[in-house]
Amino acid sequence: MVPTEYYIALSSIIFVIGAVGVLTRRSAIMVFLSVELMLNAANLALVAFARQWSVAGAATALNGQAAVFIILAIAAAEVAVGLGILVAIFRYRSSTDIDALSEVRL
Amino acid sequence: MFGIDVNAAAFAPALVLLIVAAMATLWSLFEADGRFMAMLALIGVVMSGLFNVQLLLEGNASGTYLSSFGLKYLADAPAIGFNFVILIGTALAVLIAYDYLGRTDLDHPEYYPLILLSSCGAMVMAAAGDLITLILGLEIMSLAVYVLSAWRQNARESEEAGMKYFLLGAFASAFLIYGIALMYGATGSFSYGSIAAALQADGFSNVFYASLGGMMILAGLGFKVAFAPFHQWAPDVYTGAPTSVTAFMSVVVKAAAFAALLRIASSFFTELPPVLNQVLVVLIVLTLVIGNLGALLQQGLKRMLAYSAVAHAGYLGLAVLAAGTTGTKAAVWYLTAYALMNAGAFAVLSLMTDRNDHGDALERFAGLGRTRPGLAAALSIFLLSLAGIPLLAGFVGKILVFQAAISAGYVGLAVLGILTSIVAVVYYIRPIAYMYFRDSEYKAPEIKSRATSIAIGLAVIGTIGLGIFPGWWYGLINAGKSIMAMAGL
Amino acid sequence: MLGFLLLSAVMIVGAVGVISLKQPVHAALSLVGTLLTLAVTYVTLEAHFLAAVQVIVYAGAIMVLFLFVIMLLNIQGGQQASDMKWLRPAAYGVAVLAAAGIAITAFRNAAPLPDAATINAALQGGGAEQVADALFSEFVLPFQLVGILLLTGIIGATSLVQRKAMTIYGEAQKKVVAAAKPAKAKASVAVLEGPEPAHIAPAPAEPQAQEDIEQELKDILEPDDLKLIKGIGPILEGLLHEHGITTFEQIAALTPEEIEELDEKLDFRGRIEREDWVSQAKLLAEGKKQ
Amino acid sequence: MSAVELAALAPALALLGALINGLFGRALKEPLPGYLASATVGLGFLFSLFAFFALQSMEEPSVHIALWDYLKAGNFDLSLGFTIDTLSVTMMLIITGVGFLIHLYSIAYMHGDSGFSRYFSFLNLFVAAMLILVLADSFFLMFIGWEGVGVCSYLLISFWYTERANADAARKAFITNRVGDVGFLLAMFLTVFAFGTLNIHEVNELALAGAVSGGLITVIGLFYLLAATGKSAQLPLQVWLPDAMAGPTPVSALIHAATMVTAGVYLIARAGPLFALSPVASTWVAWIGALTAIIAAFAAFAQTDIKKILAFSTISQLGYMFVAVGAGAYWVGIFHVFTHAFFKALLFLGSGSVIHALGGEQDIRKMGGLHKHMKVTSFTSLIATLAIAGVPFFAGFFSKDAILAHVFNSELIGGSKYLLYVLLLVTAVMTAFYMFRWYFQIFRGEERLSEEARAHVHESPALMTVPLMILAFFSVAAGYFGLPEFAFPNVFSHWIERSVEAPVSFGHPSVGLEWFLILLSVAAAALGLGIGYWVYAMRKGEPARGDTGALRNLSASGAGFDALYRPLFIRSSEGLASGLSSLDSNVVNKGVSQGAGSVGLLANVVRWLQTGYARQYALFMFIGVAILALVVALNGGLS
Repeated sequence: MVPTEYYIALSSIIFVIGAVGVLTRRSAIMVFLSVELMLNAANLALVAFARQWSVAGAATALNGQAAVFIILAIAAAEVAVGLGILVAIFRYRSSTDIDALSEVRL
Repeated sequence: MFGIDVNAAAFAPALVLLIVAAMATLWSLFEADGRFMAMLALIGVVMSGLFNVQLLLEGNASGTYLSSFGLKYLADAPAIGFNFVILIGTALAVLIAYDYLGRTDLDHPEYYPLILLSSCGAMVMAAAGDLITLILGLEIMSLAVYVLSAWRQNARESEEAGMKYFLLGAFASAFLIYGIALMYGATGSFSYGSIAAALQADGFSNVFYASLGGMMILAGLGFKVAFAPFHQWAPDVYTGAPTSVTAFMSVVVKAAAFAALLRIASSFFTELPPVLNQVLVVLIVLTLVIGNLGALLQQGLKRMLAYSAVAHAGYLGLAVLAAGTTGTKAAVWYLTAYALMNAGAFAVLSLMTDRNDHGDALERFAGLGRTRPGLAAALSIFLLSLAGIPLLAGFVGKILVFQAAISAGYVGLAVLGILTSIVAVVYYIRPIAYMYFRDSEYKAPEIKSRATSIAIGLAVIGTIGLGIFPGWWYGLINAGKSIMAMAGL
Repeated sequence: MLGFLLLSAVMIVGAVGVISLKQPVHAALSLVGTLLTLAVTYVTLEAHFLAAVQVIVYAGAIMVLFLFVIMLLNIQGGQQASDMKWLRPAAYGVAVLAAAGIAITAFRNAAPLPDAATINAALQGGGAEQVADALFSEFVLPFQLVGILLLTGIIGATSLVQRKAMTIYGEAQKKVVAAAKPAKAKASVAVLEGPEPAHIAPAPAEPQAQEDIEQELKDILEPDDLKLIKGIGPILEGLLHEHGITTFEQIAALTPEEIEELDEKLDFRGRIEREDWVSQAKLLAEGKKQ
Repeated sequence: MSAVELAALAPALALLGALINGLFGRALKEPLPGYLASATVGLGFLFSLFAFFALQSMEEPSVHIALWDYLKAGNFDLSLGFTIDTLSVTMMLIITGVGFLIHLYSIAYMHGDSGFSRYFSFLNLFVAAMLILVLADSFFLMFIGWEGVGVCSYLLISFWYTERANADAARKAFITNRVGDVGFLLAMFLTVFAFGTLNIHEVNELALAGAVSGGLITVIGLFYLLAATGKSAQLPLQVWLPDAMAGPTPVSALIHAATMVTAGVYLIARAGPLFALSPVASTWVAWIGALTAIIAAFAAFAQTDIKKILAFSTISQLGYMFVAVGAGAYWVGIFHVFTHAFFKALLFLGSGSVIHALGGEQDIRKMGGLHKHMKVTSFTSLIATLAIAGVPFFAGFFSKDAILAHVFNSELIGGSKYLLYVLLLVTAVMTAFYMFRWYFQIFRGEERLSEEARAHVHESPALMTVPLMILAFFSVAAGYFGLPEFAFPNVFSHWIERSVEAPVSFGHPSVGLEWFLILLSVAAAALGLGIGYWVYAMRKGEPARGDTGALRNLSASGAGFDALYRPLFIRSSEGLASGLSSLDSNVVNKGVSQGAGSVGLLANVVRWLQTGYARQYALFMFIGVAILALVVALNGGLS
């Protein structure tokens, strides 16, 4: 079996790719997709850790997997609201460019 | 059920808010009158407050506090205290919104359900005894506030505020969640108690995971409380959001995030390697400096208050450093005062700006002392209190957090806090000088609102009352031990 | 190990695709690929139920929502030049550092994996029953809170997207109330609205006549298809509705000042005059009567 | 309630007066608010007198009155209470006594002002805050009074706020005072940290019992010193006081003579044992006082504003008091506060009378020869001038001489005391000189009045001159409470030392040397007056000559400190504001790098950080997290 740290390394790569996506994409919807990547990276880490914690018994290990379930729901709720805001803005601006949203400053 | 204790009394205040929010949502399908909904929301807040008072009195009388779901939901002294802060913030925000929404064409029926749900999430966050409950509370609170920030559709800055807040908030949540995953990896647990126990155990070897997890949790919560360098959203969002929403989030979101941070800091932060504390110190220093300097540069009152909110996060950060001892009580006290004076200032502002929330430039406040003496006097009191002038609530709050920091050994930071509070006097005094020592160049708006006046009146009474009799409130939130302390944590 | 590397490679390629593909649809599909790979990875980690949920909920529901919005809004790729050219290299640099930091942390904390028997005994493959056990014991409170979270999400999303119908309904109702009690109309409007700020157009001094109100109500409840006017698409129609303009007659009756005001408010940049909506609307209004 | 405890009512009375005048003042007809306010302060004076006599027959040194438990947080016990002892009663007598006369005088002076009742409300509030300050039993309550005095001075200095300069002066005073307050706050926190209490009496006892190390006491003392320099306008925070002349003249009298500026001296005397245990802190106190005394005296030379000369003389005299308390002679410091209160109030009220008579003229170059028009004012002002100049048999002579003698004999401040002595002696010469100039330029010599003023000039009404006469009496009589100890009975020292027992020892030189020292100070006064007479009376100096030497310019600019501080403190806020309004227009076309100064730089930094781009904010967050991750990766945060 592949040791946990490899999975964590993989998850860290996915996580930072997601973060780079947030930083470099200008379309709001692409940023949302990138955030999804970051959340999934965290899920991957949780699942990997859950296997590692099998030593401490079933309850401890399964808690990690159950947490993934919760985070899935968080991601879904976030997407719903995010897309809501996006649609609301798109109606008036016909654009999803987040760099255009930079009029409030200093 | 599955050996889990469910103690409804512990979460009654949050539950009441949830039920009223659900009722209001249903009601909004039939009856769209905003004022009715506002009254409903107020009733909910008051009922929730009554349950909370009962929790407090019972707890203080018996010396023990309730918990539910196996220490996942704690109704201990800090949680009850924060509940009061949240309720004060919510009540004032609802009173501000009462006429404001109609006046500014924002009166859509989901407004109040969202406010109530957000407060409910904030309470969950303050009461959370484990990281999963924490993140859920945080998301419930945040999602509602994201939407409320973007409430004024087709106004560019409100749209901008909503989107910015959402994007950065989701980004920060991702860090927080990753941190929680790492903390689970280190300790095999999500609950504060077990994490602390695991960290203390002999032969604990996952120091690296634990430190990194702690760091990321700190970063995620640091975003919500607006610690520099995670603060940049705050001025923009506070400026762009409708004023009633700004009043709400500058108080409630901040209180809930600090509640979570304080609980984490008092339960397992101290077990983590010392670098975390050092990082926290750096964040606080940055916050104090940037928040105060930023406020100094502002020409608009709303934006100045936004930056001052960042600066206050720095002062509250001092309490976090002393969370284990007197810090938590100091923070509850400070936030109570902050809720009153800050929401009060925004209430005044909501009567000054036009229907698009424009016109908060200081020039527009010139001569207000003569044209609208009541408003000017109230705003002066709030600003002086924010500046920390004695015998007003803000002063006592500052004294308490400085004292907490010094007794925890952070003398240098306290000195910095005191020094930056001089800078703060400069920018808080400026609007007062405009109101009283300048002749008006613009016609002062003649907006009057009974509900907002009530909010301002309550905030003034609270600010002065707490400033003159601080011992009363401190004694109330001081009695009894926290449930975590009883559990030996 | 080889399988893991393969999966990792696919997953990373998919993730890079998400953040680099120009067309949003492509990026979203790339994300679907990544998520499916992740589901497979879950299987290798003894989390079978989560793998299934990953496919059904994530790759299924959430991604469909994304694709739906992308299609609905017809979001195109193509990036304009950025003001912040330095941001991209900076992001790459920071990302490498962050990934290195996390990965090094992981490897410095490397611990031997429990043997297969232990894992199996604890997780039992991570089936639905096992996860449900955790969800309904240790996670009862979070599970309930998820419900509140989703409720918040629903209310929030609806209130953003489905706003105008409710508003207009509310407005109309207020007017009906005002009309029903003409004697008290002024008072009740005043109570409802509060004193108006000086710069906002004052409420009509006289109570509106019953017919006027009925007409207005009818306008609101029975809108014309404004898209028939050349130049008005679904988005602009929505905007006009938002400002209470729902019928051809209303557009036909616009005065030059009102046009200017609308232009400014809705950012039409002179389209109303350029495309001559007013005469178009006049024609259509006459057509409607016949 | 015993007679002593009556004194605790004085601040309450003043507060009541402030409240009534503040709330209902507009409804009252003009002189009424003034008499009401005067009555509350006058009653306070009566109560203080009762306490004064009751204390004399009492065994115990002080009476403590608990007010209420403000806050108890851990070991941070903030219970509020009053201490009535000889020291606080003395201060109360000064505040309410002189304050009462100033109130009476104000009724005439402020006649017809549209803010008549507002003025008296503020004045009462000011007195109340000051009374709280001196009665406080803890540093915390003292701080509340301390801040209250600051706020009230802000209100009073900007009383005629329609003049932009007045509002600016008020803000300058407020912000400079806040700098000192930082010192107070820090000292307070350190006091709790070190002593576990803020009760002044307990702190003093603990300090004397050796509960706290000397180093910590020195640090605490230095922070209290910073606080004192702010309120008492000492180097380096003296800049606000000359500008504070913007307020109505009676307010200046109140600030300079009876209240506010004496707070610093009072604080150090109150915490005497603390300072007595720290020679370092005491030496600092003395040196700051001496330098302030001589620099301010120098700055007074070239001023032409009738009130500004007095302002600098106040700063200079406060320097004397600082040297006294620095030398450990706490009763002497208070003694000079006591005598100074009378003659300085008299000088200011005299100036007020002159300004009133000339219809607002404040430039001494346009005065002269007023003696024949206003005999009472001139005569009383002469007494005050002689008193401040240190002419024998006037009050100032005794207190000043006591300071000089105690500095010379002090064993607290080490070898530097002789240098300090010389500095003070030189200052005495300078004081006599510029005060002579002040008096002579106004009341004697040729008339240089403008036509307008000449038509207007008249002696002031009785309500103004009677207080002048009373003050003049005390400007002579006050000194006889504290005659030189070696030869005469000294009531004042025994009286104050009942409250302040500090282990400071003074050398006892031979009687001959003592007489010689007295002779020296007489000579200093005579020399100063002599030079003044020679320059102004015989040579008809300055006005005709009008030279503009560099030295004179330096003096005229308040020894250059304003120029130095303006960019530092005062301008910072205004500069930022104006810099920003020009920035605002440029924010749109960004990339404009304008303004090299600190303002532009600061704004540029903030602008660079706060671009409004969400992605850039996210980058900063990401950088923060990456740094955290690397810190952990490298050593796990273990070191």
